[in-house]
Amino acid sequence: MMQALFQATIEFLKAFWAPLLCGVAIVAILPLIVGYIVLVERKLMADMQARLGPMRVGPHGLLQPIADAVKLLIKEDIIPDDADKLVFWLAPVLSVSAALLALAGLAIGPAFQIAQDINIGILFVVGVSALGIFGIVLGGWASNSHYSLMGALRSSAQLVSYETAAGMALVSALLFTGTLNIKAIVEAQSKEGIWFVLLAPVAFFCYLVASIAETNRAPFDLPEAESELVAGYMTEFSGFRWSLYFLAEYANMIVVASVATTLFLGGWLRPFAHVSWLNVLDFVPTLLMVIVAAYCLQRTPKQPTRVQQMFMLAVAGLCFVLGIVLLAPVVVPIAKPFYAGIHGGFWFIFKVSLYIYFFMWLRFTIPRYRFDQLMRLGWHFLIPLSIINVLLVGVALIAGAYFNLKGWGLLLVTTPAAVIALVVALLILAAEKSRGARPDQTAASDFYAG
Amino acid sequence: MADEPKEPKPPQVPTGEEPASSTPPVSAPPAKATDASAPAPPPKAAAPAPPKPPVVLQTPLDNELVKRFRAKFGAALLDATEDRKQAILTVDRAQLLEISLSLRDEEKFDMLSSLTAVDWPKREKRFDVVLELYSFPKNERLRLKIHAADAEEVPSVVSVWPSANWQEREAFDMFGIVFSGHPELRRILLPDEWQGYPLRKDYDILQQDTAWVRENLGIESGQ
Amino acid sequence: MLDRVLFYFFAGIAVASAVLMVTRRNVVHSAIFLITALLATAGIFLQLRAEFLFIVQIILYVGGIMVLFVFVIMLVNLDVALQQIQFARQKWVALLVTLALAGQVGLLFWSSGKMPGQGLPVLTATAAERLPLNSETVAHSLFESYLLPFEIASVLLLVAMIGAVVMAKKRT
Amino acid sequence: MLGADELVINMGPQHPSTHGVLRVKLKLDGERVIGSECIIGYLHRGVEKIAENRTYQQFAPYVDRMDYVAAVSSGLGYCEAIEKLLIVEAPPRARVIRTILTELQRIASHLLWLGTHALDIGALTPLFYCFREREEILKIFEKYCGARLTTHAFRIGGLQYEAHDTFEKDVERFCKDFESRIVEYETLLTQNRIWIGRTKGVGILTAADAIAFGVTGPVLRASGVKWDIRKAMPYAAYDQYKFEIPVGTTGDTYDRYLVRMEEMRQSRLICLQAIENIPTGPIMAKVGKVLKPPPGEVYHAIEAPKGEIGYYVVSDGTVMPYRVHIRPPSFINLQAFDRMVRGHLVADVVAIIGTIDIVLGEVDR
Repeated sequence: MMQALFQATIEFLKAFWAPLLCGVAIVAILPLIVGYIVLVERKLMADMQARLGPMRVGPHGLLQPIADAVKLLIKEDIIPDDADKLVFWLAPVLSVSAALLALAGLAIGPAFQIAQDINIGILFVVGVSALGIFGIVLGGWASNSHYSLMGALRSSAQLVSYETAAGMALVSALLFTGTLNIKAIVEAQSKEGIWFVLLAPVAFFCYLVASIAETNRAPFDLPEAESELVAGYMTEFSGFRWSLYFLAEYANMIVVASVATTLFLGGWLRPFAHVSWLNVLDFVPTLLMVIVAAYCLQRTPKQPTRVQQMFMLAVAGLCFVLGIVLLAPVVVPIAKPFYAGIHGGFWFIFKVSLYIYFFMWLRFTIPRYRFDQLMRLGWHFLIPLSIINVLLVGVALIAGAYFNLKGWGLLLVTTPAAVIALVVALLILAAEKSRGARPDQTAASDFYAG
Repeated sequence: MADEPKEPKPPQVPTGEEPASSTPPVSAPPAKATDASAPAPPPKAAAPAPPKPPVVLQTPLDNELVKRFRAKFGAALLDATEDRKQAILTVDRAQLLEISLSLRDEEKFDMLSSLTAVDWPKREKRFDVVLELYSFPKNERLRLKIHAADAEEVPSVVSVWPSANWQEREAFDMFGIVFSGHPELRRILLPDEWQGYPLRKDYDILQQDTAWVRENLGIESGQ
Repeated sequence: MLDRVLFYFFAGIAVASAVLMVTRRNVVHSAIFLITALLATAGIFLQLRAEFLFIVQIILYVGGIMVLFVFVIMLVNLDVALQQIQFARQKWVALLVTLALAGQVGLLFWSSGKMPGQGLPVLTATAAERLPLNSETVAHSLFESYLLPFEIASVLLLVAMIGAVVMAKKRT
Repeated sequence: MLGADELVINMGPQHPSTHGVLRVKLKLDGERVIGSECIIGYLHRGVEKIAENRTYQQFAPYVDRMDYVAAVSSGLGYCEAIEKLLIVEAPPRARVIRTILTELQRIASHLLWLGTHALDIGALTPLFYCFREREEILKIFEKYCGARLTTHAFRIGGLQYEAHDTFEKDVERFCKDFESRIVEYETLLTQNRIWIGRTKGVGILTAADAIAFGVTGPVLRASGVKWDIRKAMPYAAYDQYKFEIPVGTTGDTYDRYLVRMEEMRQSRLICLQAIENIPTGPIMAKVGKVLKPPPGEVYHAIEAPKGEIGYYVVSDGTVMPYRVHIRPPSFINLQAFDRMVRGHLVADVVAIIGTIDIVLGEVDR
């Protein structure tokens, strides 16, 4: 028996050593990445709000995430007296593991994917990341607090509602590829020479809105609306448990941004990947890195202490090295084979960052929806629109096949479809407006029912 | 002070503007006060403002509104004076509700700005309940006073001016004046278990403090 | 070998959590164990290289139905549910049904290979890389071989959905 | 738990958006409010009792601690009330400087309100913009009297300090900048669909209700009652300046927002008019070192940023007031909260608390 088990373990390790290693790497590195995303968010927020943001820990606050992580780890771990201990313990773990598991399905470049070539790629990512909702619901319930429970209920109602819209938006894009495999999806965009965001703009819009709602970001951050429900389902969590939720939230952001990038924004493809006269675009990554490095160098003498100056120099150096690495595959013939991997990774991360930047930008700019407004937006606007869009895209594809259109030519049929969807959207909005004109005190009362 | 010049705009002003506005320099109150001292006999010996002869600030009030009220309520209107050109009506406690209704509906004093009380422990009826009314159509204020002894209940005016609700609770909280007919007369600013009524003149704050310290900190005195 | 270990691993979890689900007093705990059982079943699907079934199991049962379950559980008052006696009067009925089911499954196993066309079909394993693509296979069988039953099922679901909406509307 | 008929939820006294230590007990049906009760007094310091044990001058700084975000306005009300009691009048120069500082304080108070109100509704950024401008006002205060928040800027009878050399220039520069800054806030909020959705039709208070509840200030004006003590019974130097009283129509949260935005503009205009011609002369009327007002009583109210702040002062001829009653606008306005909140959702509760613009220091005193 023991020998059999041992043998099985060896077999398992032999077959799966690479994904396992990647998994460990994800779990180890992701918190760091999330920490720096938070720092970037705070810096952006500060910039938009006419202030500086974190400046104390490290030059320009660059070590702030580490300080925060240490603080969270050594904080007192409080479990409320009447809480359901087991569930309280389980909930954050569920949340974070679902988010991390979903990351496994993503392809950061043609070379980097943990769950290689699974046939159900995009479904896997979407389905597994949706499991994180249990962490929220159970956490809210286990805290035994009204605020938490209301936050949890809001959250689950919101997630279930917007998942429908997001799924429908995904279907619209999947119609173009005919496969669920993530690599195949990107390759389809490469083959067509056009990103699906141009072919299915309405679907992209629907997914964008739904993904913000799914990750509980402003203006849909009701579950944790701090002005009403204190911190929603996280109210009673503190220290490390709380940071797990935090981690899950940002990991989820990465997941939805990656899905959108893969499906709509051409994944790891460079813009105009097959237009040879635009190959100069290959120098853009290097240029970006060099600019960042130059900025850091320029700031170095202004740092108050020697340590900070050294740190700034180190950052500049790192950026410079990255720039060289990005430059190498373009100019050095020997490094050519690494082109797809390195530049693919760069473009993918670049697009994901833009998507997340958009999230942050929204958060600092607009107020929060009220819960009934949010539900109405989901059920009365987004879901009908995305369903109609699926139909229209389907019709457009049939027409495209009939006229034998390819690539940019498909725009001839998809643009009218998008225009019709737009008209439908405006009609829905107008209808909503006339509905909203009368005070609907009753309509909102059963919004938990969806 | 500067708000007085604008007040006599409406002609039917019932507050004590008439004697004041007949004197020419409206914007110089010290001079005006000496003028006002001439026609009226001094009801009380006022503490003198340093360089000047005794000033009389409280004069009897006799205008349209007071006349109408005299006719309507008779003896219920105990006193009508004005102090520094602000009209004060002292009315009978028992008829407060009727007078309030009449003030609100007929005299258009539609807002109750403030309701409070003053404690005069040496008087027979120790409390003054003071209502500060304002009329939007006439743009004038009127002060209504009711005398009440320690155990006497004052009719609540919440039914007339809902804004009296919390203010009566506050008066109850601070003075222990019971307003009969108030929907929920509980302490509002102080904790429910508080002892005594702090704004009474005989309320010894030190004693309360010492008691609290003894009870909660277990030591003899905090002072 | 690995397959077998994985199978027993998932099966063990599934059975254990199914038992725990029935015996827990706290409804939310039961729900959690039900989720675990469903996830373990999904794991078995994956181990059988039925990826599509695996993800459908997760999306539909775990991500869809169980969320609504938990949702409803939170809306009802838990204290009332705790006071009610479990296994109210159906103990013997349940036992009977379980025995009957066990007998049936036993018969199935016993008859395998004894008679042609009866019992469990014995399949020969195909190498993983030569398996047909999962979702495509499911799609073909659903939309070609079994189109009519599929459509009937969809209509049935649609009717159920409309019925639910009508019932919910009537109440308010 | 939510399926039950009623759910009582406790908001505060430690809650991020009850603006201090307000505690609200909400009776909910689902997320809809069917009843509310405000529990106040957590910040009660017995200001009125303190007043009876301090001289008139000694008590003046205490009123700054009531509405600590609009201390100048409370101080002006108190000083003018005592001046009325003493029958003295501040010299013209003092009155004009008082007007300028009070209007700046109104802008500062409204800015704080706007920032926190927007934050309650989920807009993070306006708060920082508002604080940026508020900082400029506080700097002017600091230059004038050395304090930023609880300024104690005025004295009974006039002013303690002469305006500093750059006073006019500072105020003028602020007013010039502020014009475009208001536009900045408005681009973020006024036409924003979500903002409108969150504020329009929320917390409606009709004019009749507003008067009955004794509500004053911007809340009353948003309900359509054109009443402002600065116009109705001018004090300080308000009768010398031209300004409009903005009024709303429906009395909902959006109207209150618009009214306050317009009020800031008007205050800016008043400041600009006032600095153009500050009269010269003394800044202090002739009042003795020891104030012994003649016996009697006086009620004096001014238009504070939050509404009518009134002082009812009774003198018995001694150096200490016999009784000081303060009519705090926040306290009275908060009474209308229950009327405004019924039938709305929990999310609206914070919007409504924000829109009444309360300061708990003033509610509890």
